[in-house]
This record gives sequence, C-alpha cells and structure tokens, in this order.
Amino acid sequence: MAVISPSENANKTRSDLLAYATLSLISIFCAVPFFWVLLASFDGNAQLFLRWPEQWSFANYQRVFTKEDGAKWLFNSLFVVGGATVLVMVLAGLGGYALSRTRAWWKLPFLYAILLIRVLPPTALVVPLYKFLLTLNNAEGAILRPIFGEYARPIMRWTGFIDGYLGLILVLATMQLPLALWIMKTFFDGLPRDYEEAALMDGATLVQRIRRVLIPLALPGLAAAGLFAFMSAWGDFLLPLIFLSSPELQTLPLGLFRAFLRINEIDYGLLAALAFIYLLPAVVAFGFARRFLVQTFAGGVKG
Amino acid sequence: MINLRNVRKFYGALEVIKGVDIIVEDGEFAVFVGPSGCGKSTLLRMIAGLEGIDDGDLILNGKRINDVPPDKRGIAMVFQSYALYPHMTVAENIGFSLSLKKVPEAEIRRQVEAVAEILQLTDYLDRRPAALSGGQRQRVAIGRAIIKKPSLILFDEPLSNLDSALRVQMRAELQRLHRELKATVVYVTHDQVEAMTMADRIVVLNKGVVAQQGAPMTLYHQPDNEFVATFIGSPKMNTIPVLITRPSTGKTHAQSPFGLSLDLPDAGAVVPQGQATLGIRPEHLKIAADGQGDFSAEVFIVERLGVETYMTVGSQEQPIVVRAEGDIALRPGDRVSLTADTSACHLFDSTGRVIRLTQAS
Amino acid sequence: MINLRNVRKFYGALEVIKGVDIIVEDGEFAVFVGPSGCGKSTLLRMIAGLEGIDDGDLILNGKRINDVPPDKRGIAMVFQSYALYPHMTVAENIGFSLSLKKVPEAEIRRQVEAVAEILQLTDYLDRRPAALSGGQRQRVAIGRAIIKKPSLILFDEPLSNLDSALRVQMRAELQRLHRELKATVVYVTHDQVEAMTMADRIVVLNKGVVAQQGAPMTLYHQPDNEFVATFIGSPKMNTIPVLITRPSTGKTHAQSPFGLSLDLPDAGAVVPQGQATLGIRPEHLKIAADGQGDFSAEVFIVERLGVETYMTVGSQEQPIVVRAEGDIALRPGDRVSLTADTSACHLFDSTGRVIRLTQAS
Amino acid sequence: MARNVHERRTERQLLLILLPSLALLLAFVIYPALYSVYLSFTNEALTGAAALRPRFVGIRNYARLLNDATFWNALLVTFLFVVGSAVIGQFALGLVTAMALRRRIHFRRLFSSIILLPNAAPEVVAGFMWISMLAGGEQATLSRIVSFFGVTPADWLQVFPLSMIIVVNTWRGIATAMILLTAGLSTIPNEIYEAARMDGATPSQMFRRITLPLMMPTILLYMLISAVSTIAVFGLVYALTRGGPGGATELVSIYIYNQSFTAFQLGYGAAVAVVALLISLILGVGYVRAMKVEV
Amino acid sequence: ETIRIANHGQAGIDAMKSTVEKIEKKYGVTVEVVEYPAPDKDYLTKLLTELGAGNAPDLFSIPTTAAVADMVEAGYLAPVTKEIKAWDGYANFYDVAKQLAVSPDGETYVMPFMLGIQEIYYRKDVLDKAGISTEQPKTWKDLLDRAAEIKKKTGAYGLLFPAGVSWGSGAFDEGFQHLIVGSKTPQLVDADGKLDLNGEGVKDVFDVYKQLIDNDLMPTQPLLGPEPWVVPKYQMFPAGKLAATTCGSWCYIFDWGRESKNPIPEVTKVVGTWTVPGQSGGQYVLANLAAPWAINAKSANVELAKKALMEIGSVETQVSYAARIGNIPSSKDAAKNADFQKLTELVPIHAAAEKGTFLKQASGFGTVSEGVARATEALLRKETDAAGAQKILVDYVKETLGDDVVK
Ligand SMILES: Nc1ncnc2c1ncn2[C@@H]1O[C@H](COP(=O)(O)OP(=O)(O)OP(=O)(O)O)[C@@H](O)[C@H]1O
Ligand SMILES: Nc1ncnc2c1ncn2[C@@H]1O[C@H](COP(=O)(O)OP(=O)(O)OP(=O)(O)O)[C@@H](O)[C@H]1O
Ligand SMILES: [Mg+2]
Ligand SMILES: [Mg+2]
Repeated sequence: MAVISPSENANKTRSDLLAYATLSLISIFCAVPFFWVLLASFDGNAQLFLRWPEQWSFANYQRVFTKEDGAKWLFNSLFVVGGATVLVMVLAGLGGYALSRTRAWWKLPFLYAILLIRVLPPTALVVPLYKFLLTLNNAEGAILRPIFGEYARPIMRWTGFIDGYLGLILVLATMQLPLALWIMKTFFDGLPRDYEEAALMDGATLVQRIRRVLIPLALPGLAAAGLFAFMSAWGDFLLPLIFLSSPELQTLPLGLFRAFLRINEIDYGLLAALAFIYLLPAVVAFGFARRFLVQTFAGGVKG
Repeated sequence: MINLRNVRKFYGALEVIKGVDIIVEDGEFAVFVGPSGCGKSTLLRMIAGLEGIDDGDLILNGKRINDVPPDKRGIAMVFQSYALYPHMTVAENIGFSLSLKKVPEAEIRRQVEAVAEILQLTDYLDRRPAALSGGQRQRVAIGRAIIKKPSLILFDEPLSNLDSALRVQMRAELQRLHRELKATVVYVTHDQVEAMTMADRIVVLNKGVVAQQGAPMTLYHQPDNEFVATFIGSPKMNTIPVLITRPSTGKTHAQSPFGLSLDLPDAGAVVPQGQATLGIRPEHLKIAADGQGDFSAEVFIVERLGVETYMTVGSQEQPIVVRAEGDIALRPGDRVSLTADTSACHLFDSTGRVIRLTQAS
Repeated sequence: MINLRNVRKFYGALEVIKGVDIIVEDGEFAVFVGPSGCGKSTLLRMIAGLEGIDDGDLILNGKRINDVPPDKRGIAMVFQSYALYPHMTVAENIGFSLSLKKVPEAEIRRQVEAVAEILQLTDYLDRRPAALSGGQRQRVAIGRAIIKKPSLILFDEPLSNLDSALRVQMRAELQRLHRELKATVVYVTHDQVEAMTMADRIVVLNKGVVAQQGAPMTLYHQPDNEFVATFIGSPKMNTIPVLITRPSTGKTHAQSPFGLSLDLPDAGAVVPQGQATLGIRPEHLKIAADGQGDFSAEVFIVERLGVETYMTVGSQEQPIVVRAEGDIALRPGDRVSLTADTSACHLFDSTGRVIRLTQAS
Repeated sequence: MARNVHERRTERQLLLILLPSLALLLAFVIYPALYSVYLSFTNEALTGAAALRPRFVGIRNYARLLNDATFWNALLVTFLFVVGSAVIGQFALGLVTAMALRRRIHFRRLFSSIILLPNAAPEVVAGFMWISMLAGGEQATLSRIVSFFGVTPADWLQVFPLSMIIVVNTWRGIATAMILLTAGLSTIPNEIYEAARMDGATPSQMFRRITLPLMMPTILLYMLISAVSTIAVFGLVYALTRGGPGGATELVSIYIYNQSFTAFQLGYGAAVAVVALLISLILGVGYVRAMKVEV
Repeated sequence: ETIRIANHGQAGIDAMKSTVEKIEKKYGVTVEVVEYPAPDKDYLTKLLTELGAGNAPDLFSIPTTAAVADMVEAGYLAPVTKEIKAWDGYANFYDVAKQLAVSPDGETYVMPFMLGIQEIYYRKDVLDKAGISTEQPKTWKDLLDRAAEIKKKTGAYGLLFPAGVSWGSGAFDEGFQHLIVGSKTPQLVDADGKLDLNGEGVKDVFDVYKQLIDNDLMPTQPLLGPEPWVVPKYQMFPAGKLAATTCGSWCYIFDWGRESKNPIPEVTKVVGTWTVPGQSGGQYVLANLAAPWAINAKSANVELAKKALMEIGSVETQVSYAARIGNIPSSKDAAKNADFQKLTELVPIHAAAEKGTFLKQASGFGTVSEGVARATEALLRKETDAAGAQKILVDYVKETLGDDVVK
C-alpha cells in the first residue's frame, strides 16, 4: 500500500475501523444462529440447545440417507423447486421484457397490482387453490385414464395438479412470479434497446431476439430473479404439505417433520442434519448468484 | 434510391417529424444534421423500420415500404453505441444475421472472413467486443451491417462516443469504405465538421422539418436561411442586424448600429429596404491597415491556435468573430480595422429566409 | 503561487506520477494536457487534497500544504460532470459550503446573490440542476467554487461532456470569468484546442512526467520533443523518418524513402548524420505548380471544410496530411506537387528529443 | 393508442409474451383471491356442520370482524412488526452495511456472504435456529451470551415476544435491504462526495445532507417492497411463537391461518384476508401517490 | 382395485404393515399407504382440506378424538354402525370403547380399536425417601396437598398437568379431561348437543391448574417453550426433580422404560401410579380413543374400505399398535395374546380399562380443545385466575363457532 498523508490516513483509518466494527457485529448477529444447526447435526446426542458435541459423528447424516428417504426428498425438492425456478426465469424473462418495453396503459396498474397482491399470505389462498387444482386434476385424469388405463396413475404423478410434480411446480412458480417480474422489468429498463433493435435489423424474430440476444444479456438479472424464486420456493412447506400426498413425491421440508414423529422426543440430531442438508442448496445457490445481485439492482434502482 | 414523401411522426400529441420530403440517390453519402432533438434519429429509425410512420410514404427502390418489417427492408443500421452483442465473438457478431437465416456454418465462415478482410478485422475474429478498441468496434458494427449486402446503410451518430483523434481517423475510414462498397449511406450526426467532410448531400433538419438539403459546398456558400447559414461553418457565421437602404448610387447599402457600413454588390431592386440581417463568416473578415477597413472595433477575446487566430471583436451584446490566418499577437483591448468580403455576404429577412443577392442566383 | 516539487504518487506498486515539478504563478490560467491516463486528474486531485501525496512537496503561497485537509486549503474545484447536488436548488448548491459552516441564512443569501450576479444566474436561483442547460450548470459549479473565495480554482475536464457548439461558448465564458475574477486557475483537459485557446501556460504531461511546460505558442513553435510536437496542433504534425546527410554544400540534407528531399536551413554541424525524424505541420506544406515542389504525391483522402481543405497524400503506411486554405476541388487519385516550409521544420532524434535547428536556438 | 402498423405489431407481440405469466397469475393467484372474496360472504368451514352446508351470510363475517378485538390486535401487531422489522430494523442495518461495504476494506466478500446467509435459510430451519437461540430460559444461546456479560437472562419469547420476532425478521431481511440499498448507493457518483469534501462537509453532514436525500427514491421504493413482503410473513413467526403468547405475536397472516386451519372457519378467515388486503391496498396506493414512488 | 389409506407417524405405519398385507391378500386389492408426515395439527389440516375438496384417502386415522364429532357433522365420515355391530370382534370390545365410538347422532363412524388411558405416575422412591405417603389421593384437595408436601419436603415439583398452547391437543386430552370427569359438572355437552362450558366444574378444574401454578408446584417455564413435554417428562422426572405427572399407558415403555433414551432403572418398581381422583372423591380411569380409524364418506370403495376397517380392528393390529405406541387394545381378548403378554407394563392397565369412564363427545370439541389450551396458557403466564380462564375458553368457543353453540 502506498503511503497516505497523515491527516487523511488518520481519518481513513478511523472510519475504516468503524466499518470493520459494525460489519463484524452485524456478521456475528447473522451467523450465530447457524452454529446450532452446524454443531447439532454432528452431535450423536443432539439437544435443542447449543452445545459442543461430546462425540462427533456422522450418524445423523447417515440416518437421513439410510434409514430415511433423504436422497429421495432431496431429489424431489431439487426437482420441484428447480423446475419452478426455471419456469419463473423463463416467464419472468419474457414477461419482464414485455413490461419494460410496452407503452400500454395497463403497465403501471399491473405492476402495482402484482406487488400489492403479495400481501395476501398463501394461507389465505390455499383452500380455493386446492379446489381449483383438484378440478384441473380431475379433468386431466378423466382425459388420461381412458387413454393410458393403468399407466394413467404414474403419468399423473408427473403431470397431475394434485399430488403431482406439475401442479406443485406451477403453483410454486406463480407465487414467485410477481417479484421476479419486477426484478426483470427493472433490469430490462436498464438494458439499452440498441441490442434488440440491432438484432431486429439483423432479421431476428421475436423469439430469436429473446433467446439469442436478450437472454444472454439478461443473465445477471435472471440469476437474481431465479435466486430469489429458488430461495423462497425452497423454504415453502405449506404448499408441498397440502398438495402432495404420495411418499414418492415428498420434499425435504416435509421430511423435516419426520424428526417430530418419534414417539416421544423430537430427534434433534436428525432434525439438524436434515436442516443442514436443507440449508445447503440455498446457500450454494446464493454463492453462485451473489455476484449478479448488485449488478442487477444497480442497473434498476433509480438514483 | 430512397424517397421520403411528406413523412410525419407523432409521439402522443407531439408532432416530432412534420412533413419531411427527402430524396437520396443510389450510392450517395447523405448526412442528416441538425441540433439535438430536431428529429434526426427518429427519421433514421423510421427508415430502418424501428419506428412506425404515422403519415406519408417511405419509398425504397420504387416500392412503398411503410409497413414492411425491418428485417425485410434490406437496410442495415450501425448504432451509436454500436450495440455489438457482448456475449458473441467478432465473428459471431458479424455472422449473426446469417446464422439467423440458418445459412450453413461453412458458408457463414466464408462470408465473415471476406467481410473481415475488407475491414481488416481478420486477426480479431475470435475476440469479444470488450477486448476491442473503439475503432475496431466500429468496424465490427459495420461488418455486421455489410454482410447483409444492404442497398442502404444507416448510421446514427457512430462517432459521437469517440475522442477527437479517433474520430478523425474513423471519418477517413468510413469514407474509404463508402468508396469501396458503393452502397447508399444515410448518416446522422450533429457534428457539422463530420457532415461537411463526408457528405455528398447534407440534409439540415430543424425542429422536425428540412431546413435545406444539398451538396456541402452549396450549403456553405448558398444557405437558404439563417438557420442553415449559422449551423454550417465553424466558427459560426456572424449575424448582424442591419438597415438596408438604396441610396442614389443605385447600390444596396447595409448599415449596422455600430458603424459597419457596406455596399452590397449588384443587389439591385431584389432587396427590400428596411431591417434585415447581414451574415458574414469569420473567414470573410480581414484585418486591414489602420483606418482602411470597412469598420473598426475593439478586440475582447483572442484565441491563438498557432496556425490561425480567432478574435472576438465588437461588444458583449454584438460579438463579431474574425478568423485570421497565422498567429496574430493581438491582445484584448486592442482596436482593429476590418474589411468584409462583400461578395461573400448574405442577407436574411426577418423570418430568417435568405434574400438572394444577384451573384447567387 | 502554487508550486509542486518532485511530487510522486503510487497506486499500490504502480507509480502514476513520477516526480513532477510545476510552478503556476498567481492569476495565471494553467492548463494540464496529455493523453488519457497520463495522470492529469491524479495531479489535480493531489492539489485539491482528494488524493494523498506520497512524496515531494505541494506549496501554496509559500506554505507546504501536503497534509492540510481539502476544505482548509482555500482551493476550489469544478468537477468534470460538475457534481452539482441534484436535490438542492441552485442557491442551495452555491451556498452549501457556507451552510456547512453554519453561516447565518441571511448572510448566505447575500453572498449567493452576489455570486449569482457575477455568473448571470440570478433568475435561476430556485431551480434544480436538472432544469438547467449545460452552460448554466457549469456556471453553478463555478459559483459553488468561487463563493469560497479561493486563491486557486481547479477544473477537471469541465467541458468534455458538452457538445462542440456549447463547448466553444463555454470556453469564451470561462476566459471572461478568469479575467473578471483574477483567480489562479489550473485546468485539466485532453483537448488541445481548449488548451491552446485558454492557457497562459500549458503543462504537457505524458505517462506521469512533464513533457514540456510553457506558453502555448512556445509549445507550438518550439516543441521540446516529438511527443509535444505531435500532441499540440491539429491536424497533428506529420512525422517522417528521414536520413540526414551533410553533403559537400555544407547544408544539412534530409531525405525520405519516398522521395522527399529537403535542405534544412543553417543547421550546420549541430545535426548528427544518420536516421532522424522530420516533423512538419500540415499547414507548412503548400501546393506548388506541377513539378515545382519539393516532392509530389498522390492524394487519397480529401476533406473539404469550405474555408480550408485537408488532403491526405502519400501512402497508407506513410500518410502526410496537407492543410490548404480555401476550398480546393481535388479528388482522390489526383497527384499534387508540394513544397515544405523548411523554416518551420523540426528534427527529432531517435529518442524523440528535438534537435534544435539554429533558427530556433 | 398506437397509430401505426409497426407499433400495433410490437404491442401485440409484447402482450403475447406476457400472456403465460398473466395466465398463471390469473389461475393461481387472482382466481383464488376472488374465490376468497366470495368465501368471505359465506360461513364456509373446513369441518363441522358448516362444511356440509355452507350458507351465504352476507356481511356477517365483516360485522363480526369489526367487533373482534383479536383482529384489531392482529392488525396492530402486524403494523408494529412491519414498522419494527422492515421499516426500521432491516432498513437501518441494511443501510449501515451497504455504506460500510462501500469502503475499500478487506474481507468485503466474506462480510457480505455472511450477511447474506440468513436470507438463504428456509423459514422452518430459521425458526428452529432461533428457537434454539431464544426459547427455554437459561439454556438458550442468547441467555448464555447475555449472562456472560452479566445480564440476567430471560425467557425471551415469553417476556419480549414481539421484540424478538422483530429481531428475527430483521435478521432475515438485512441482506435484501443491503442489496437494494447498495444498488441505490452505487448510483450516487463519487464526484458528489468529493465535491462535498471540498465544501468541507464532515462525514455526518455528508450522510445527512447528501446520502440520505439522494437515496430517497431508492429508500421509498425499498420501503414499499419490504413492507408489502413483510405483511405476508408467516412461516418464520409461526414456527417461533404460533402467534403467542396470548396473541402478542399474532400477525394478521397468523390470525388468518388460525381462523382457517385451527378454527377451520374458512369464511371468516377469508374476510380477514380481504380486509387486510384492502387496508394494504389503500395504504399502498396512498403511499405511492403521496411519495411519488417511481417504478 | 386399490384402496388408499392415510397414516401418520412412522410408528403407526410400522404397526399397520402386517395388517395391510393381510388386507391385500384377503381381498385381492392393492393397498396404497399414503404417509402424511406432519405433526398432528398439520396432518389434520391436510386431511380436512382433502376431505372438503372430496379428494381424501378411503381410510384414514384421526389424530385426536376431539375432531371426530365435527367431521361427522361435516359429513366426511361414512357410518359403519351396521357393519361394526355385525363384525365378530366387536362384542369383545370394552364398553367404554364402544361408547366412545358412538357419535351424538347415535351412529358409529370410527373403529375404536385402541384406547388411550392416562393416570398419574409418581416417583415412589422419592416419596418414600422423603417419608411422604404414596397412598392413592382421594380428592383434588388431597392431590394438591400431596403435591405441596412433595415440594416442601423434597424441593421437587409436585405434580404436572399438561397445559398451554404448544402442547397442542394435550392440554385437553391429557389434562383437562381427566379432571372434568370428576368435577361437579362432569360432562361438557347438554342433552341438545350444546356445549356447556359455563359450568362450575370447568372453573374448578382451572382452579386446580391455578393452584399448581401459583404455588410453584408445577414447572411452568418449560411448558411455554417449543416442546413442553421434553424437559419435565424426559429430564426432570427421571432426575427426580418432578415427582408426579399425568402420563399415558406408554410411559413405562417409551418415556422411562426399555425404549427410552433416558431410562429409569427398574421403572415399574420405582414409579407408581394413581388414578385421577374426583373433586370430592371417587376414582376415574379416563379412557379416550387413540388414533381411531374412519372411512371417507365420498370414497369410491366404501364397502371395501369397511372390510378393511374391520381388519384394522383385529386383535393382531391392536397388539401391534400397543407394541409400537404403547396404547391399550380395546379388545378384552388381547389379554390372551402371547405378544401382548410380553408387554408386561401394559397388561395391568389393559385390565383396568374395564372400569374406564369417558367424556361424551360432541361437535365443536376441536374448538373446545384449542380454547382449553389458550385458557391454560393464560394461567401458565399468570395472567388470569380460574374465572378468567373460563372466560377465555367460553369467549374463544363463542367467537369461533358462534354464540348459539354455547349454553
Ligand atoms: N419515445 C419518445 N416519446 C416522446 N418523445 C420522444 C420520444 N423519442 C424522441 N422524442 C422526442 O422527439 C424529438 C426528436 O428526437 P430525436 O431522438 O429524433 O432527436 P435527435 O435529432 O436524434 O437528437 P440528438 O441529436 O439529441 O440525438 C425530441 O424532441 C425528443 O424529445
Ligand atoms: N484508484 C486507482 N487505482 C489504481 N490506478 C489508478 C487509480 N486511479 C487512477 N489510476 C491510474 O493512474 C493513471 C492516471 O490516472 P488519471 O485519472 O490521473 O489519468 P488522466 O490523465 O486524468 O486520464 P483521463 O484523461 O482519461 O481522465 C491511469 O493509468 C490510471 O489507470
Ligand atoms: Mg439522436
Ligand atoms: Mg481524468
């Protein structure tokens, strides 16, 4: 480091120290609750309260994957939430672009409407949603059953609206859509029109423009939108709880409830291990998409 | 040949192009100039098909193309920021329009290489735009345009992002390319040096209408109105309010409040008496020996550029710029005598329209 | 008076200012020029106190101020984008530094009005910067600077964001202000026209060192080195590799590969024989009658500006730019004969240092 | 609106690509929401006699709501929760971190990664981690921390329930605030700060007179987004307190859940949701108008 | 053909395994076991949502008896009165099980094959050591005095009754019920099916809680936490810091016995049991239905489901459940089952079921159960007295179900 003039040096150091201090304090605040999951998951005799494990063991994790269907839950979660995330990214990429570029009168009302609708907690929507999905599901079943006969059930497991991957993916995606649309709209606002116009001049159709020019350019925004969608859908347990029944389809948050279902005590080791496994993909996704975040919002927020 | 007939454009209730007629011949290098906001870009984008046309006809090679989508018009466009796709290499950028048409890989490669050859980009084909200099980027943008073999290339202020040295270099390059490609070019700029040095034809726009169009030297020597007169030429033409009289000599006499007094050549009866504006370019005022000039004035700014010197004389309210060859060591406060080249004077009426003196007709 | 003595600056291990000595006298208008990245802004910011000084002394009016914080130096600065506070009115912008010092409202208002008077901003005091034109914004930025009654005002490329018409106008305005305020000004630009027209003293920087400093005309006529020679003047000086010989005539003879052959005046024994670079400005080459010139060459670019014409002659590899008065109707491909004004030629050795021909010494 | 072929074509294409999103939102959000509005005028229940024969009851649910002290309590709790965690907690800490991270200091990546962690924790997991932090008196992590500093520990969730869920939700949302505010800060050019330094502004003056006013548009938009999202927070608080003790942390979202899935009174639960939506709508629109929030 | 059965909790699923195979073999159908892996409350939410939408499994277990009457009223359950009476296993059931299964409308909708029987378990060793009587307490006052004595002489908490919201339905099922049956107003439903919550007995029961809490005879702190039973039952009781608590028949096996993580050595000797006394005398062995099974009224295969239901009622299944969960089989014949005899801890309790009493069920009990939880929570937090707690209960039920439901 170069030498800095003394007065400036003193000033800089003082405020840098202040920055270190506040950041450290806030970081501690943010990190402390995680210690419990971390320690308890490796503790052969885990408790609700933080303690240093007497014997370290992988038994809890072993149990998740051998005694319980940990691998299957993880797969289901990743599949459902991943599917919803991809869907959100595709739809929000398209829709956000349209919202950014349209000059139609409904643009602002629409944007505020989808923002404010978020105040409705999912709990308020679950029952009507269930009935609606069931109607769709029965209709689909009525079509599929005559055609596929006994194979209709396995097919419905993938494409059904109730107790099927498709329905859950669609519902999870829809819940994340408003925020994602907002993010993408703001992102596209910051992206010069020149690119798409250049592509238009090059003879690209709307789909080609989006797929070959806009999507690559919008990747940071999509990553941010996808990340938020992923995390929020990943954390959701009410929707999978209500919409899934078959054991083959269970997801991690439902698996987590396993730990409650011992006869007497909650199995904290299992809980912590599951929680840790449950935590990991979200953290990894964050690490992956983090660098896109500020880039995305720096373009969007007006100063 | 491209032909705009009474073309109009509205943004909401605001009319930004107010009935424009322009003809650009095949192979011509036409430049649209005008102050910021006069509608240059809008016009260009209407030709490209990026903006709709609200009224009038746009005719390309005899066909009305108002409703033809951009990619079917056979027109290419180079954007101000070049709009190179940052995620593609130079070769991919240039070949993009072909790959959209599903032209076979090998054929694309061949054509891209041919274009790169012309533009001296062969060594850079595998780079991303971010790793190119400003000049190279511009060439890629041009490559992307010419690979479509367009009959018309549009440029929207392609040099405005560059620093002045690079701009000079690019200007030369663009002219060379125009010669080699023999394509029709429509070029938008608000820099009049660019316009003067490159254009076969200049279209001067002002507030959504065409102020004048023609060859650069025509605009320089015979401006149709005060706007074009002051817009073309740097430093800009001095405009001085004068009183026109026709004394017994029969000549037309122009008299300004601060003592300038000129006989205009051969003007005769075409010039109405009364208030008018006299236009004279800084280069047409010459320093004369003391007392010998048409008028004298105090110098208050001297700008010495070495090879030439600009002097601002007269008063704060009515400054007159004089351009003199060579390095002249005058200082603010000095008085100079000046002669005006009356054969290069212009007269404008109160609406700004030129009053043609005979030599111009 | 401001005095920089052997000033240095490092960014990490990278030395960006490599021991610079500069003196600017009271009331002078000093301009720092140089290519992008040469350290102009860094130097200015060191004077302002926004960057620390790693080595050397910064002396203002006899006092070493290396360690004085920016607001205590009595220096004001006008930023490139003006950095007006967008959320404050013009009056608040100008009065901000006073209000920080808790000067009473009424007193602030009085001083702001006085400053606004000088800058002709009285009518705009209640506007926000967004509602001002470029020129008005600049005046606000200057107002914010002069209300502090600084002995020194620093400008960092204040005109680079403006279009060329406005730039010309602003230049004149800045000069007028400098005259009226009688403050010392240090002005950074990379535009050499700005430097030439405004400066009392130009400091040419190159890669963190001073290439030359002096009055503009000194730099134009007597550049110390090839860098300054080509940097100052537009279009830039032609540089041609030549072989210097001293044949029996006793004169110094310069011979270029493509047939240019010149006798340099009175150079005598000071010029060593061998390879050198000949520098000649475009304005010192004149078109001669066929066969009469020092050499002839093919024209390949013609730029007609009306009042003057630039021609590029020679070859792609060794282009030579010629500047001719008036509108010359040559076309690419024509051949022209050219004479060089040998009294205005410069010679540079292989390190780029000037070899003074006698008339210059 | 569009005057010519080109613009009409463009608008049509844009509508077309928005359509899938629109369809999903209509099917899975708007339709259930409207259905909820209908439910709010019935006595629909999930079990009991009303489940068998739901009746149209007019505005009886709403009338009952007006006199329901628990509902008003839930509104108040929600208001305090939103103000405490989103408007004050997350915002203040987010702003502080965003400003600190703007400095050129070491470990910036590390700090920001750690601060982003809580946002990555799923609600249920976050709930457990905080139960371990707060519940059960002496053994809770927080109790052990404070007793290390000589403070008498308490049963945090019992003694300070509302404050604790505000703290927890603040913890969870610092990252979002930090990201949005960092973005806002990055739009303020450095030159403005240097100009202020030349003008002699102290750090606190710079913050009050430059940073804050210039950040205002970002802050206003952030407030809207975070308030709206915080109103819907459910899982985290439910996992921690289930709305207790004694309704002290019964947010509207939890109240709706309790009505719908503990008492199984769907009609009444729907009425609560509708009223909550209406109130948010009025406040939201008022806010957008009054503050001229730009999208 | 398939029938879908919903089950809940790993132990329950394991217990059903052999029965499922038997059903499949016997009726040539496929049985699909749908596992709802959620806590009771969420399980019920999901089940009710599906029932309401008409998409529930054919056969399911119901986590708490209190929910049954409401489900009947909602028309979710198919009546099985005729079939169950015709079924040969039925005659062998204890009376109390038979009566518990009968709904207010006189029909039977559930298979009452398991009983939950709760008593007061106390640390005989601790009491003996401190010289405290281990006789069966005769009245509530007797019980409270004993608890106070324990507290005074040993410093340990004297008696625990489940309470508070986080214990879920336990506050009602495992605490309140046991006291109310011995109170002055032993039933909560009147003749026309209205809820009689304003009775004196309700207040008196809350007063028992109140006294336990105010005199610090019962650990309140852990009850306000997330899993209220963990600390008192699995830590304090084995450590002797809690001397008496209500507990179910499973306690000897799972909580402190051979299946426990923290077993008490020689548990049957060290831990004794009292029945819950009445307010002024009498002894009550309160039974309720544990995990009753019922049939979806909208099932496509009601007849088949009924046959399967009878299989679930078999002695084998009962024993299998008893072994895994520790509840008491409803069949008297279970006593003769070799596997059951191995569950030595349960055998005497099974015999005691003969004298079992029960609380009449009614629609709205789910709400009452939640109301009791809230009322006891307020008591735990020392925010109110017995009358106030009763008001909380009444208000909650009125608010939720309407004023006319409560007498
Ligand atoms: N989308 C739009 N909505 C409303 N007005 C617009 C829109 N685009 C351009 N305008 C207005 O139309 C006029 C012409 O704009 P245009 O961009 O064509 O100007 P220009 O000549 O290219 O200017 P510049 O030299 O600054 O690029 C301007 O006054 C501008 O404000
Ligand atoms: N904060 C920094 N860290 C490292 N290097 C820097 C920093 N700031 C400037 N530099 C380097 O120092 C050199 C001088 O920069 P400076 O900004 O002074 O150039 P300049 O002459 O003002 O250029 P321009 O005309 O482009 O503004 C450049 O090479 C630049 O890359
Ligand atoms: Mg434009
Ligand atoms: Mg700079």
